[in-house]
Amino acid sequence: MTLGSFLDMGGYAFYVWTSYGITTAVLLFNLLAPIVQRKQLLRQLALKQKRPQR
Amino acid sequence: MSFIPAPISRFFHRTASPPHFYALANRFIPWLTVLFLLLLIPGLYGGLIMAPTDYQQGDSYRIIYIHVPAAWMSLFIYVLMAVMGGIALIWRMKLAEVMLISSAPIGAGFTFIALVTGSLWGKPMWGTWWVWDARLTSELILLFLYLGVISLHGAIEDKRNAARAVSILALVGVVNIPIIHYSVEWWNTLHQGPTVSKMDKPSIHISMLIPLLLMAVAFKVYYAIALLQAAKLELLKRESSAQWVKNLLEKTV
Amino acid sequence: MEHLPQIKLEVADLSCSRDDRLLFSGLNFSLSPGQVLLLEGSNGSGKTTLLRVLCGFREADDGQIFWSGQPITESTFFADTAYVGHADGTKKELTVAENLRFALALSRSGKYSIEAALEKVQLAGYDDNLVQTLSAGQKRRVSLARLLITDKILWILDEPFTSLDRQGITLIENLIYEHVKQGGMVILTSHHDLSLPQMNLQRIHLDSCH
Amino acid sequence: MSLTQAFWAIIRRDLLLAFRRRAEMANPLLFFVMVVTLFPLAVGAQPNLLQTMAPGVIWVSALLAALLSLDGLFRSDFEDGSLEQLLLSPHSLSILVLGKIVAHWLVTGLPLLLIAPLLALFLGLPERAMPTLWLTLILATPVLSLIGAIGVALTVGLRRGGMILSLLVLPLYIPVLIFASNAVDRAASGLPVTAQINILLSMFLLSLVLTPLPTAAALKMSVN
Repeated sequence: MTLGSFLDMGGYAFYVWTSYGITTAVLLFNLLAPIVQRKQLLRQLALKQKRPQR
Repeated sequence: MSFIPAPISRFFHRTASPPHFYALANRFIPWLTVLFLLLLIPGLYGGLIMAPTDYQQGDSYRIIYIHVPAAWMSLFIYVLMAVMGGIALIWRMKLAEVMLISSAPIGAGFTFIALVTGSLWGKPMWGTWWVWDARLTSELILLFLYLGVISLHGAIEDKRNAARAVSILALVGVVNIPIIHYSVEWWNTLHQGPTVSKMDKPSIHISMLIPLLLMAVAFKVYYAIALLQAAKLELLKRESSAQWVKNLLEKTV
Repeated sequence: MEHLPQIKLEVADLSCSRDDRLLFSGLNFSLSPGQVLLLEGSNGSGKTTLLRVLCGFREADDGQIFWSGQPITESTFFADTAYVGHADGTKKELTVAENLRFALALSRSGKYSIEAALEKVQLAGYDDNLVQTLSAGQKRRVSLARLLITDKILWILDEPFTSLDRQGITLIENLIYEHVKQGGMVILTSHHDLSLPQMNLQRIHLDSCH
Repeated sequence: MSLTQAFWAIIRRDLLLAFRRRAEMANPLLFFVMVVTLFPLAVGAQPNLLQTMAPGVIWVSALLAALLSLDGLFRSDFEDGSLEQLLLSPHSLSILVLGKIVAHWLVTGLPLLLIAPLLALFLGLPERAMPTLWLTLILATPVLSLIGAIGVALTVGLRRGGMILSLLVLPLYIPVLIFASNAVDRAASGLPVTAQINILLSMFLLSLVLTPLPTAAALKMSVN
């Protein structure tokens, strides 16, 4: 089996690879979004803590 | 918690305390990620390369390796959310509230994937992007249920109230899911809708089945990782003024 | 109003926060028949929140509330407690008498009849007026009449003096005095100082409860 | 001050209130008629087409009318403090809430029965389907009120609860829609409908037993 025929998916390349692509995108988003937001939150909280307490 | 033996109850309380859970999550995430890759890579290899081409559907059937596990996950996560909701309502456990809320977007994500891949799988079969097939229709309704949970949580300002509301909603939803599912299935046979549920045939070849199961377990592990990440964020948001968060900040800065 | 002597409201180590801000913590007090508790504190100090926690509308973060030695959810607390809050709890499309009769259907009847209670709060003859035709002060009096027609031991009053004139304020003070003398209990918040002599009055200042 | 007395007192009070606000109460009914009227204008007035669509059109409109009327269920009680008084009563809140739902159904669900023959006439639904249409309305509109009550109880404290309410409630209405419109459809073709009616009946009983508790819990959350 060649790489070309693998990518071609028996003529169904568009359907198969779009499916896998969208799945990857959604799963990555749900994984990375909380990480990015947490980093931001931690940065904000750290800034708040450094500021002198009222 | 009177009917749970004291040591177990103590264990739960310790694990469920936010700082302890946060540290535990950090410890588990790398191991889970390794496990996920160990399942995903052979799953994908088996599904996309090893498994033979289907004599009816050609290679397009390879979409089931994500469609079917995603559909399973969408239901599994909703049921789990209802369980968390029950725990949150009965024992007032904060961690259960956090887990419930953190699960919702992940579950909605899987439902969305199941819908889109179902549509992409169906297009070459049916010649149209959307048919009112029983499974797709149920998934669509499930997506509405998830969106209801997410928007209700977003609309209520007080976080404890929001968690309570969402717990009630998840429990009501989970009672309704089987009713909705069977109504839709019955409605579908009635109107002679098309069905291509490959999974209903018991004669699936073993070389096709193994990658499917691998992918299903891989998705479960992914859910665990994503859930821990989301729960960490939610805990920080809720407890931002607690002492353990301050200690954490001092350590990182 | 034959109340057993062991009736008592006890609050132990209560704390409550709102939007991440601690309102009060480690709050302890107890209230016996014949006592009045006045909650003081600046705006936003958690007076209303405390009252709502006592009514069971809101959950405290920590601590317990006991009624006659039992947690309130397992006691007769809700049968024994009346609440008058910012909202009157009356239906504006119903008449005064209809509103009061409905309140009576939900709880034990007290020693005042509807007519007697209306006379007491100086609303005699208003039975058949729709509540929406009353002034704010008169509406408040209707909710006070509700206290009189039902048999409740503990009155929880949130700012009962707002929108009342001098005469109305004296009226409430007298009602409170009478209720307490007969073995009732009252918890209230107010900016106005109670001008009642020889009353068994406790004060809690919420700004200092941290 | 027994529980039954309190239950009837609530129904009586809410009916009286509905009578005093009768102008408002007619709105969902008018809405029901309006929506049904729109369909022939949108899809064309061919009798065959209308007749096949009639059960679905009537039931979708009934669903939307029920949804529209839901907002009034707890809104005014929440705003004027009556809800707090109910919560403080020693009676089980679930039962009191059930009283409110019964009153609400009598005012908003029952009138749909009266107007239904007119709509059936508009859409050319065969006469033999009328008894079934009535029966489905009697059995299924209470289910809509009962399930809807949970949604309203969850959203009554929100400033813009309306949109969220429909998102929460409409998916849960789907089984009712499927079986009720199918029953009417079959009756129109002269087929037996016992199975559908039995299912609707069990949905009614199930929701009668299961919904008051979460509604009460949700109201407590909203008052909080």
